[in-house]
Amino acid sequence: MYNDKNSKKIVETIQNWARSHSVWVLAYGTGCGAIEIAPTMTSRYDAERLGFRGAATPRQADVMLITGYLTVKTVKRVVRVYEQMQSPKYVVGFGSCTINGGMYYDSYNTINLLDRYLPVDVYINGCMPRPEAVIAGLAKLQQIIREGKANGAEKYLENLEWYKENQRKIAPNWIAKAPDLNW
Amino acid sequence: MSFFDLQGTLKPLTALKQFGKKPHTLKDIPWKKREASDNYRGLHFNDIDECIGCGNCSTICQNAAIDMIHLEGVEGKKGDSGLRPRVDNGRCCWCALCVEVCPTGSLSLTKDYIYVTEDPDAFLWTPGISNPDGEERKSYVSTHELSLNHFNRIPMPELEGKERIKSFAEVVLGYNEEQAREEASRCISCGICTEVCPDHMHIPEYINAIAAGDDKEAVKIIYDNNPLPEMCGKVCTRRCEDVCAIATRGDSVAIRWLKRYATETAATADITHEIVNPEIREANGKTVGIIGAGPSGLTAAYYLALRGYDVTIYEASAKAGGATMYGIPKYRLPIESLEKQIGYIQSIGVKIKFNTKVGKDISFKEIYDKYDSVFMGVGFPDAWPLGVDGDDAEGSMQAFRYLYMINSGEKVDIGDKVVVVGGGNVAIDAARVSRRFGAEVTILYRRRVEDMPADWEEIEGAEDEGIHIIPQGIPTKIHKDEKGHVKAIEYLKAEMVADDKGGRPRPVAIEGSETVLEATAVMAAIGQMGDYSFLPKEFEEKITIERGRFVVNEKQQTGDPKVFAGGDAVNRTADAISAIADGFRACKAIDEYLSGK
Amino acid sequence: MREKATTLYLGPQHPGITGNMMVRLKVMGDTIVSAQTEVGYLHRAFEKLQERRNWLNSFTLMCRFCVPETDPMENLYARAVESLDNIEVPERAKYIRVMVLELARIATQLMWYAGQNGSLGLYTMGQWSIGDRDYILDLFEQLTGGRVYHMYQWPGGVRRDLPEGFEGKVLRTLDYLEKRLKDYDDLMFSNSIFQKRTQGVGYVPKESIIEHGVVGPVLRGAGIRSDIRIDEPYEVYDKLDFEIPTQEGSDIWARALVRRAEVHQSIRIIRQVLDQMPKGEFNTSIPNPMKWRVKAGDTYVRAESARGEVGYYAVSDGTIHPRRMHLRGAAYVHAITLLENILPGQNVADVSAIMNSLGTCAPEIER
Amino acid sequence: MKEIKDKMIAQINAAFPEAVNKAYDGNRLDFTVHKDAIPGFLSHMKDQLGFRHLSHIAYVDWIEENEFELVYLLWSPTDKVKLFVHTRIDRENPVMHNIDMIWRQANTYQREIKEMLGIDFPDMVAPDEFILEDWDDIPPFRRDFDTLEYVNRTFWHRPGREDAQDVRETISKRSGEEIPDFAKKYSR
Repeated sequence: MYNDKNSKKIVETIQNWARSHSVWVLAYGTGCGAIEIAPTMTSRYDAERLGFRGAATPRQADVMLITGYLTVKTVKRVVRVYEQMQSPKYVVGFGSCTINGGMYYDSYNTINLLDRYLPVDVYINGCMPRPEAVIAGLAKLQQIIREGKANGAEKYLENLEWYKENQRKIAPNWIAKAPDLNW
Repeated sequence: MSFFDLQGTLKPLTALKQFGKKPHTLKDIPWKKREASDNYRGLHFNDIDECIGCGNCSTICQNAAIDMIHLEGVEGKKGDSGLRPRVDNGRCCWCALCVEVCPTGSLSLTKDYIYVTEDPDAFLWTPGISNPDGEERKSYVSTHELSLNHFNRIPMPELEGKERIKSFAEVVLGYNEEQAREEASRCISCGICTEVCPDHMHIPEYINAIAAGDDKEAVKIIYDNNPLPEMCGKVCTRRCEDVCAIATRGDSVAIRWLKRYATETAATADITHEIVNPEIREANGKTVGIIGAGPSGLTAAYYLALRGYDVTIYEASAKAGGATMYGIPKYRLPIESLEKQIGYIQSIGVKIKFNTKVGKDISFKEIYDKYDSVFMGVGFPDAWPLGVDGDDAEGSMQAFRYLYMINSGEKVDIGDKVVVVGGGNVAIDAARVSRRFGAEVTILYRRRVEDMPADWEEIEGAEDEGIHIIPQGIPTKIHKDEKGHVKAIEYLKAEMVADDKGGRPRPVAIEGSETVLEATAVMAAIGQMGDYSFLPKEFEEKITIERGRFVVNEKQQTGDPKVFAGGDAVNRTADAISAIADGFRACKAIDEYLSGK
Repeated sequence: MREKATTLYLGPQHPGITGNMMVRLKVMGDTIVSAQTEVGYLHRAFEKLQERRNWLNSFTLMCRFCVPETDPMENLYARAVESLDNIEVPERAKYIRVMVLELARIATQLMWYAGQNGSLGLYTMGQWSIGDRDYILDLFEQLTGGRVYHMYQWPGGVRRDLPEGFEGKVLRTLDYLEKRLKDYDDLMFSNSIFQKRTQGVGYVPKESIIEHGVVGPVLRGAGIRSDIRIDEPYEVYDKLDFEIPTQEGSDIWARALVRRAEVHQSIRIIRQVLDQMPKGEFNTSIPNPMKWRVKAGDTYVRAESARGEVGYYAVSDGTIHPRRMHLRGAAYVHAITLLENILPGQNVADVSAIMNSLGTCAPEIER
Repeated sequence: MKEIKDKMIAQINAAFPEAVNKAYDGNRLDFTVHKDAIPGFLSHMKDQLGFRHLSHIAYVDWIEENEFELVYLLWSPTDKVKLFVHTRIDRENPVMHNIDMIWRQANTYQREIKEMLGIDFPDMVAPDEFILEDWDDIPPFRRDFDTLEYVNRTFWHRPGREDAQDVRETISKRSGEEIPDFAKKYSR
């Protein structure tokens, strides 16, 4: 029944619509921006009314917020956590640091370009983005989920070798020790 | 505590009283933008027309977020680098330091803060282009008071007006070390000034060296393309200061005084030699003859000598320096200072033949034949006469000649009431010199005081010394007494009439407003002119003269490829720094010409 | 049969951990046998970066040291540079700084209210206190132009004067907060579950206090009246009247009471500051930042943050770049040796609450 | 304050004649001590003179003098005096005495110093890694470690900004000014 093209499309549309209204955010504050997640999620801004709520573990989560800079040590954990998450999964980059290194562009311990290590669906401008901007970013994420364009996870699988190579460049020992995509 | 604590169980339940209250949730988000506060630090905005592209924002940015880029439709001009900032929002931290240091105040931050996209390459933000409507949403701005730029110049210590007129002691006392460091620290090192300097001196570099406490390095940098820097430090027309980035909202950096400070640390010719430590190339056997030891001739000579040429200067007067020696009063440029610099130039092997007037003591042809190349820096030795009735009276003279005579140590009888006609620096100089000889001095000028071409500092200095300025006065006649001596000067009052062609307003004499001013001497300071009688007829074809000046190409070369010219006799600006620039350019061209490159 | 110890990793991705860090626990059943803190997930090498910046623009990094409470760090940097270069700060600027510091202290304690209760399962408190904290952030936004990263106190004073009508807004917010604090008391301190989960838990023995260099509310919760604001008064704290609350229990409960009392004291301080604040300049001019050479020397300044003593050691070698900047964070000692020392014997379920009560702030530890 | 400080200086000088005092205003006491004397000096300060609180151990790399400097920052809660204890360590042979039996939290500070500067504390018990993980370059807080160079080598910068121009260069090119090499270090 699902096999013909049209009904597949209809099912996908309904799926995407449903997904966009129930986005569970992984509770992992990787950097500065995590401080604005608390107001975003609580009474004043209340992102839950849009369908965003916290999830304690990667298995339950749909979206990972990279809240700012990532140190080399964290990148490894983030990659691991990302790979533990189940598709469909999305990544949102917060602020300058994820785009081009931000304030820490010359720090030996923070990566500059997040999209070299993980597929990023939406970037939010700011250092750090305030809750209104965070919500705008999440709304944008919902929009692209609905449009079926939030396909970061597929991109990751397609270009796995390239991502792995980049990850290996900053963490030679660690990635070698770790089994790929098999957490 | 018992197992069941009644109060501890019930009290928390009072939280239920919140039930049914209106929540404080901002429900409009994200459908409506929430207005940020009045000084919110959001996305950048830049007023493209006001910005001069100094790049100070780019320098202060600790995140290397700001690039200076070329924008379509923005062209560089004097006082504008033609570049505009572009912010990488993948670097910016919205600290707004770029706003705080912007000298023009064109850069600001706005209330906008939402920018969301899937494309990581779309975060390059050209303020003012990316948000043309940002003007209305400006929030974090830097006002004159809040700016981190220091808009007020360190005042230059000067002699009091009353003290000054007693002697020819230098009026400007110069910065001390602390003042110089502080003044140098105001500079933002943009380098916009270097473009308008005729000689393109390395201004940001030497000011930075002064700020860093490396005065000797500063002197060395200055001597890279100016062999008479102390003279420039005292009397330069300093067009650099007109375009100073700081001057857009405040006083320009005292570039001239800082140069003066740096060069004064080289107290003698020997010390100068030691500090500059010039690299003199081995003699290459080629010779260059230079006519006139003015700034252009000395400059060409100095740099040619450094390049290994055998240089000889022919000078008509007893001292070198040309107009800077004879045209500038000693309270502005002490003779020792100039002699020190010329002594240094001589010390590297430049030969100067004094009291040798070309055309009289030696013919131009002889020089032309003797040397591999010739440079003419002959200047404007003559001055225009006033050209009114009674101009031939005794005591009516040209201000330029007067200064020449005073500077050569001659005595000139000017009586006790002097009227100087003109509004340029020569007029002010003559007036202030006369004042030092005890005369009461009046300056008569055709236009308004603000139209005077003289430096405003000079005008102020003259007024401090008790010199009276009569603006809008057109001299018509000089009255003579029975001995043929000047008795008075008659002038018409003038009104300013706007020029139809868009030029500056013209003075038009008012009929019947004749006024007579008593005078014992009248000095005309209405311009100088050249004397080219030394040039034999046979050269006239090649070395052409147009409107009183030699015609040269961009390399200072005349129609005769062997002959170069510079200084007042060539350029229209007729100041020392232009002459130095001419000499420096000519040196490079002569080097090229003779080495056959 | 002897039970075997199991290793548990608390973090870095864990909803209960305070920031991006990790505690490696060895547990026997529910009881912790040993603990080891692992940090470094947030190391950005600020101090190295500051050596590449100049004296002014390295101040923008300061607020990032500890994200929940940014202002004491800015204050430290400003005071360090001022003491190196002998800059006099106008009186008004000092008052404004104290106001900002105390507002930040309240905001941090409200954040702590949420964290402490969140770790014990009382999520209502988080909805309240973080929502109310936002009103303080609104004040900051109006004053400084930024919500979290204020970049407001800089060498020489503060960047902008108070906006029109700001005092009134502060007072209104304080009134509102005072009303809300009563609700907080009802919900939290009267709550028997909260009492039972905190009393006697996370006990810091007296002998550990000196040995571990314990500071701030943890120290005051053990009955020692020590606070940089009175020990080594900075800005205008010596002109203000306030109390240093202490408690005897040295457990989570005692520290919670200390923090609760501190919020009230901060409100009291801000009221006095607004009352006494003189008119006049709020900033002294500093040299052109690109050519600013600070006099050579070294200095160590300290301030009391909501978590305890923070200190800043600064060295200048007379160039335009700082030679060495070194921050001592309050959590630096609490979250490592002290935590490792007091965790054995505690219940796994309490680790998060204990870390919250010690004022753990991961970005401050590794900088 | 001055009397307290003078009294302390006298006491310290009596107990440690080699310790060099430097005078400062306010509540700052400043001593320079040989590195071998540090454990004894510090425990004397703690037990006899009331400097019970070790606020911090700061460290500076004086690469020009080929030395590391450690600064022990002590605080006396009773007398409200802060004490700076400076000591220098040879950069070629960076070994220092452990003091974590005097103050336990010194263990943390020393772990950081060991990792960031490469100073060894032979009798300190602590895990090898502290903040960094798998670090294979020279200790990063040494002055000769160039962080930007490391970043360029290890990470990427986002392309697209290559059209940036230098203001000074643009102007000098336009006007034909030739800036000599020795002057360039003073350009901004």
